[in-house]
Amino acid sequence: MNTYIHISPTPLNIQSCIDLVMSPSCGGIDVFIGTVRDATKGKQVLRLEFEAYEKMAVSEMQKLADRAMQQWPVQKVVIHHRTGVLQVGEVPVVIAVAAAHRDAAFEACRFLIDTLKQTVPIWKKEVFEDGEVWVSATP
Amino acid sequence: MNTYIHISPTPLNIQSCIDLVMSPSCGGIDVFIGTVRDATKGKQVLRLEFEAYEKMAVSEMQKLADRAMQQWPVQKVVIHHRTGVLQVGEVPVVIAVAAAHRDAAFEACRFLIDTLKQTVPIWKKEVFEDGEVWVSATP
Amino acid sequence: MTVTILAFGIAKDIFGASSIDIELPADALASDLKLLLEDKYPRLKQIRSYLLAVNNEYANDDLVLDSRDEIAVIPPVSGG
Amino acid sequence: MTVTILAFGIAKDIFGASSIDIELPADALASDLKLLLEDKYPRLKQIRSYLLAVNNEYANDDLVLDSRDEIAVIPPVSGG
Repeated sequence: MNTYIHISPTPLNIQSCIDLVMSPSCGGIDVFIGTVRDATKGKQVLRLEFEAYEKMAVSEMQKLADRAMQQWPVQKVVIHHRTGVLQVGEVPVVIAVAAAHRDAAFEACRFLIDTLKQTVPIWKKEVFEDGEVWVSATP
Repeated sequence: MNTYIHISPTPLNIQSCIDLVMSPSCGGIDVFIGTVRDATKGKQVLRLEFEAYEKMAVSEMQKLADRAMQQWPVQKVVIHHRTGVLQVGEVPVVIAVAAAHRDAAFEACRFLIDTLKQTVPIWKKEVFEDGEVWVSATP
Repeated sequence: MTVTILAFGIAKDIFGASSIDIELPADALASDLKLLLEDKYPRLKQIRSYLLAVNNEYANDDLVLDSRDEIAVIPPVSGG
Repeated sequence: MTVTILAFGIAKDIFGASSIDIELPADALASDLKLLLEDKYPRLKQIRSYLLAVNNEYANDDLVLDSRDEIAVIPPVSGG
């Protein structure tokens, strides 16, 4: 199996994601790690809450991984996304891509995180001291 | 300290590199991991041997990290390179870059590995069944 | 026919529930359901945009709905 | 003056040593040293290219050398 898609309410294990894509025929791995930032537009963030339409999110992430494998000469793709309440510094998403040459790994990894943020049915609520907001929901 | 440069003859710890760049004010980390491939131009590679002009290599890597911090809004940069004999699958280099936004992390990481391969005085010997060659040394 | 609509993110807040049942004419289109929902929950028109997913795929407005479909309201996603 | 030249990678193979001592006129330039080395080790001219580093910085041909400099021959690098 060359693609690994996973959604989990428990902390993501970055090293496991990397181990999954390691391969003797690959020379380069690019990994993107999303982390919860302490502020957004200058406003202090207390925590984030992630909700997923899990079955569809897995299916959409699988489509992205398949597209990446078709568009670039990459050999292995991991996408792990977390759900639930995340504190500042915690990791909502890990994407790892292994390829024979680094060009493809970088480009595919960039494509995966950019497109995940556009198409995968997962929602993020930012919780502030004085309220909370579903990110991108309102104009 | 926002840049961490290291050359070591012992295996690199990827998770430690990532831990070094984690920061509450960062939202994205891009990590490049070089791995020893089992073949080059279709020819089976038995192992690689890396040699560094260590003092100058550290100084050149520090220059690259400083340039990345100047050119992109990145907050933390780690460059760890290994020396000595590496078997297929082992990791010669780890570069980790943390930034508030992922654009800068991806671009700076890409710049760092591309430029490291051009300017940092480290040399790689490929060992085959029937001989060995210093990579890029001869026309 | 009665269809069950799953709601996520801000849509769940707007519906006040993670799923609602809606009565639709047979052979209703996705666009018919959208109009009905916007009529019943006007705040849906105030969000940036939303899509319907039918059986875990994004649905076009002209898709014909079936009572056995798994239907969901997908407000703007914000994962990653 | 006598200068010590450090050698790495293929340059070490060409010199048969990780460092060699070379006798240079006072105020010799980096380019003078290159000519001397290429004369003594003709295989240096067969590699793709090489640079000199002086005190851990890449050196231009017109740099004046000093006996206390740390000088190294830098064949094409291939790290990463």
